[in-house]
Amino acid sequence: MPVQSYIQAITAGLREEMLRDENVFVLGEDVGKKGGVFGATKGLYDEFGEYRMLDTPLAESAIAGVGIGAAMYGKRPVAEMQFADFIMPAVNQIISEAAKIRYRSNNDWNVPMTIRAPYGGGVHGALYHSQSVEAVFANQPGLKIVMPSTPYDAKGLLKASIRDNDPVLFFEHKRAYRLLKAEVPEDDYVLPIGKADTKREGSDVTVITYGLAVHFTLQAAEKLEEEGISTHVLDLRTVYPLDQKAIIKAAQKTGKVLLITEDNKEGSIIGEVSAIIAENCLFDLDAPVQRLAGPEVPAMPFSPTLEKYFMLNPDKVETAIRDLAEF
Amino acid sequence: MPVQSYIQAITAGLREEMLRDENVFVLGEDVGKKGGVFGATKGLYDEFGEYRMLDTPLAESAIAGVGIGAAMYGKRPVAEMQFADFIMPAVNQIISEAAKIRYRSNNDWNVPMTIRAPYGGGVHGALYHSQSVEAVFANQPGLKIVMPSTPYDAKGLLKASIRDNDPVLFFEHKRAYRLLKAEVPEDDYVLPIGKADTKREGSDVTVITYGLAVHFTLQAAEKLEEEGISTHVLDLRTVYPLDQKAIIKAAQKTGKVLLITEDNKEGSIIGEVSAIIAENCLFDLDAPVQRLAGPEVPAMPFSPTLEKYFMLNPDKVETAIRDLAEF
Amino acid sequence: MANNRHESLGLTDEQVLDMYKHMLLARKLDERMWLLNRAGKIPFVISCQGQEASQIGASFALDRTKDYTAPYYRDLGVVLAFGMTAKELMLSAFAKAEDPNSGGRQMPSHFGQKKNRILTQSSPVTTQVPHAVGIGLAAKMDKKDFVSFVTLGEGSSNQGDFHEGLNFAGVHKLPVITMVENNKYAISVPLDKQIASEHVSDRASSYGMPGITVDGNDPLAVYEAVKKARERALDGEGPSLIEAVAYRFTAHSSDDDDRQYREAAEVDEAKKNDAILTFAAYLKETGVMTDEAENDLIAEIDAIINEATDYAENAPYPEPESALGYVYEE
Amino acid sequence: MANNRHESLGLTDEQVLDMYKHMLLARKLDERMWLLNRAGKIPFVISCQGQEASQIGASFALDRTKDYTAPYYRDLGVVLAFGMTAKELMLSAFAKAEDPNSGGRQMPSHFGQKKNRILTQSSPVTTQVPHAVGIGLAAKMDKKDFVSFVTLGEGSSNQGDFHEGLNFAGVHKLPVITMVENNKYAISVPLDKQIASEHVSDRASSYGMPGITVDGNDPLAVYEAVKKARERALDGEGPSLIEAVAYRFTAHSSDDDDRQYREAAEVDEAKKNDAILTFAAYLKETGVMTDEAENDLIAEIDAIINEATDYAENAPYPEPESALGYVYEE
Ligand SMILES: Cc1ncc(C[n+]2csc(CCOP(=O)(O)OP(=O)(O)O)c2C)c(N)n1
Ligand SMILES: Cc1ncc(C[n+]2csc(CCOP(=O)(O)OP(=O)(O)O)c2C)c(N)n1
Ligand SMILES: [Mg+2]
Ligand SMILES: [Mg+2]
Repeated sequence: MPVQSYIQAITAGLREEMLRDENVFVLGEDVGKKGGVFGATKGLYDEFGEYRMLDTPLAESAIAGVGIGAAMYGKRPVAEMQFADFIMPAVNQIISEAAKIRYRSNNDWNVPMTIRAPYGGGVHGALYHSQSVEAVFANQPGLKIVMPSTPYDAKGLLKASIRDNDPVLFFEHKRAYRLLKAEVPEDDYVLPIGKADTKREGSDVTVITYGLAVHFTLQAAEKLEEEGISTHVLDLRTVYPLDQKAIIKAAQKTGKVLLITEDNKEGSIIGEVSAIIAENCLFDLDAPVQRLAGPEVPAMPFSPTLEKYFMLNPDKVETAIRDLAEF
Repeated sequence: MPVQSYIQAITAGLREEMLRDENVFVLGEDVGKKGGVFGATKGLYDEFGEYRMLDTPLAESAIAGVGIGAAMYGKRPVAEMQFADFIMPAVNQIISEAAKIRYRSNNDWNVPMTIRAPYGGGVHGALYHSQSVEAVFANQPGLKIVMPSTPYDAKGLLKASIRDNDPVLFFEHKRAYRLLKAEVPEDDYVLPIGKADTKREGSDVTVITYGLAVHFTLQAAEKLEEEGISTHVLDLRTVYPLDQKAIIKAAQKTGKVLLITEDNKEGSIIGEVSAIIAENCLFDLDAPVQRLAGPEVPAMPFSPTLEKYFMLNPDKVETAIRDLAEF
Repeated sequence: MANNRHESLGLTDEQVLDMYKHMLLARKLDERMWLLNRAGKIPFVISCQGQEASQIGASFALDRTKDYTAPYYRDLGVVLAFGMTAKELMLSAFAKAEDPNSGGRQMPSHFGQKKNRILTQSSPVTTQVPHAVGIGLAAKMDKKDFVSFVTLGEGSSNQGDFHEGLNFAGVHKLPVITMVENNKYAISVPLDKQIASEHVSDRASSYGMPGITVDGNDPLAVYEAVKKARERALDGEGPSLIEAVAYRFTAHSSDDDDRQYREAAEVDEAKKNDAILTFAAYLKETGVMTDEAENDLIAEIDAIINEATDYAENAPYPEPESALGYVYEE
Repeated sequence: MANNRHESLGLTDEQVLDMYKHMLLARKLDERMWLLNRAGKIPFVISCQGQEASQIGASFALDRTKDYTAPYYRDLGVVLAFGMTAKELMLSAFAKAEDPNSGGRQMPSHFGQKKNRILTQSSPVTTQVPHAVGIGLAAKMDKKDFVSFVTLGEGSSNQGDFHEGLNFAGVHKLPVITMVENNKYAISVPLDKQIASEHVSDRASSYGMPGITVDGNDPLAVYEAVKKARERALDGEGPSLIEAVAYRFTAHSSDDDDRQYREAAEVDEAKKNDAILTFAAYLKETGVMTDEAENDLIAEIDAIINEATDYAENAPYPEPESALGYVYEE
């Protein structure tokens, strides 16, 4: 199996789906000739032509809204938001329209659209090129939110998202793009949306997290193993709607749960995870459910001292796991 | 003290602030000559004139964005979104701009703006005139979200919001407008933003909730009192950022906690409340933290059978409290 | 005999009579809904009254067997012309399970019916514009010979989605026809507090497309404008913007009281140009419709509406638990 | 001696020399930032190069002691003209605590400085347009005699906020001047894939305001257009839209490689109209600037930039914990 970076896996997944189904097309800013500001669509403009790799005017509400229209017709658009932070002008189209079209039409119409967007910090992107925006959408039935943590997951989940008959928000960690490399099968495979994945078996502390934080957690877990602390790691993969069964099982496994997000804490995805545990596993817990998250500030600041202070990293994860293990 | 309806209390609060400070002005759709589609600004156009009760073009992003500009200048705009559901086109201005302006400018600029919007269901408003939208914004440091449950609170909190030097989202339950009537002082008073309020003392079950659900809960609590079940009711009042201290204290008081929202459950405000309790009160709990919420569907449907099925009511609250009391 | 205008537009007598029939059906259905609302039988009405000529004139210029439409809430005329029946509309007004628009999930006049290529509509205004552009994009990508027809009110043309959608269509020369139904008010706010230019159609030049303002009370004028726009679109020349100027005869909706913000005299004045009257007069003057035919038509329409009302009133509501279905693919 | 154009615009020799000085300072600062970036000393640059004439021409037509400005990220020239210093800009480039724009919290070129009435700017494009309209609204409400000046790129003019903001200003005749700096590209996407009309200024008629396209390489032409717009605004005649056409000389930013989407020859061709060269030539031809004066100016600017760089490089970063401050009023 060839080794691919996270972004290469995404490009490969996109390309395979475009070859498989001619209704699949990409629209977004700079996705065509330039191949995307991160290069996620590199080479695909030459291969598939202008109308399947469409450079749109600079207008996110139109990118989402035109995608919705094309999807209602029967196309399978993959809309790219250049940065997750810039999805905000499209919120009305996503929440009021994409999420509600199947329901409001009583199953007459549907929106098989994927919206890809790079999220996350640690890349000197400052307030508006670092945000985790999933919580804005994680209360909207009709939407699915997928956030892969590895190259393998990224490809398999992207392909599943494109084939899904409902709208999927697909958030890719931009620091993972080139940082993470792993073996990725060349053959056609899809991974199930809505299912969490155990990334590491362990018996002392359960960490439930997603996205790049999975990588940090696995790094920390490896170090802690040497100290004799065994960490169980559940990767949510789909952060909305959550895989309740897997969460409950993972929490029960060790009785000590640490939830991690790169987002600021209050109102983030992991609050809901904690609530699911509080509802279902109260008597299985040996320690309060802990949360490790960014500070309560609007977004990640730019200056290196400030970014470092805000951003999650393996050391912070390690400390949090150790503290919980020792509880 | 005169008895006022919830909406009369809001009109009175607005008027007092407009008289007190000439920088306060209102902008929105149909707020002027018509006095608002619910009548919240009735009479104020005649009293204050066009430019302090401004009918804007039909464009919510501009309503928020122009308000932000005026606020940065030093005005105190009160922007009205005709229905909370129609705040979605303004999300970019609210999340990317209003919430972040003080932080990103390192305290150089600030946005003393209030955004009022009627939310909530049970008024035959269907999907787009019934939503609870607070969860969309409840992960954005820089914002405050106030959701009053009584006429008294509505007036005191609205006045506090208008005087606040940061942006406040002020969600008014549209069914409360005429349903709730109570004594409201005629003199100038403000209530603290960021503080929850005990609406009823009790010893068996703690209910933590907000908005119209407080009213339903108090009705249910009264009935249950006859059965010998004593309910403690904490009204969040400000749903973001949450009053952690009050939540912890209320949870500890009875050890049995029921969280209630009119919103659908997953990703709603009460998930965060549950997480705070799970973090802080694990060993004080006698039962799992329960949540009563709407079903996981995109929004409240129209047909009376469907609306009734979705909408919260005192009976549903009563049953949930009794179940928990008997746990 | 009056000047026959429809022949020169290529319309037969049968076709213009059919246009009138649709206009009248829309009007009478709408009137019935108000009666039902005032009688407490249906909770909400939002009207087409005053805009039927625009809606029917436009629809008849389209190919209603293949074009797509993204209507807005006043477009009772458009959806009737595209094949939705009076019965289906009454089922929606009564919020009954059989309502094809939404199974009673949405308020009335939130149209949608896939088999007739009527896109599903929400309440937040103007979101349908980019959707219609997406349909046009699909037509271009797949080299299909249909057009996408989208409508909205003049107030709604101030939303960002109007600008973004029309610009997208303009840049890619998509087969999209946008018709703004300018009825002079957005709820209580008059035209001059909504837009600063004289015509909404002035905006077309921003998007490199032709823009035209037509008399929305004249179904033939609207027909002609939309027909031209459709030919342009099919010739690959791209989108068009049409502004049909009419007047809203009713309050904004059954929840509104328009005496709060406009004079009765203004409404009365506008009603003098009611197309239901003027087009009937035209059809009689041109010998297309006799008094007898008109009476038959009215009787026929009354019967249709009575039957639709009875059926819908007696039809069952959706099962409560059905509220849980169709959030995702099942 | 060449035709003296500035006198007839009411500009003194000192003023045009000062304009040139600001243009050159902007250019040289920008060039230095690229050097610092390529040397690994600052993480990010986004340039004004090619747009200095538009920025300085416009700024000098404003009253920089009372007008407000909502600039966008390329407006190094505008903020210099409004009073931000080279040192302050370098502090921002190095993300140091003393940066007055954001205390190092934002990327460079996210301008903002209350004391100079420069509104704070974010990254999502075009959000500043409604803000500037809000400033204009405040001016009208309080009957103040200042104007609000807002800029953006031509690609950004496709966002809904452009439409909503300009329409609002048009309806209420607010003292707002919008200048679109059309540099032909939005990152990689050329003008004809962004807008379907010939000029961005064609959009003015949508909003009932005058629109004009001027040569953005000619500071005097831009000066003249903005001056007129300002007079109109102060006379209560409302907003104006100005499109200043220039060219982006650099890649979009230090993270971009423009060879992916445009030819070097095209860039070279555009640089022939570089206003730094042509305006210098004009000043010499009209006898305003001697070669010696030019050399002095260059030396003066170099010294300013060196000092600014040294200061900023040695200034402290913000304290890590300071990341927690100023979320709400303290
Ligand atoms: C985004 C949004 N904001 C506000 C509303 C509330 N609203 C419903 S209709 C309407 C006025 C629409 O006016 P116009 O576009 O002229 O259409 P008309 O009703 O006159 O046909 C308003 C403000 C809405 N539906 N959507
Ligand atoms: C809402 C939003 N979407 C996308 C981006 C990413 N982006 C930054 S600059 C830019 C191009 C802007 O082009 P233009 O408006 O022409 O300004 P220029 O950079 O050419 O001066 C894009 C797409 C953004 N900053 N904001
Ligand atoms: Mg209207
Ligand atoms: Mg540009």
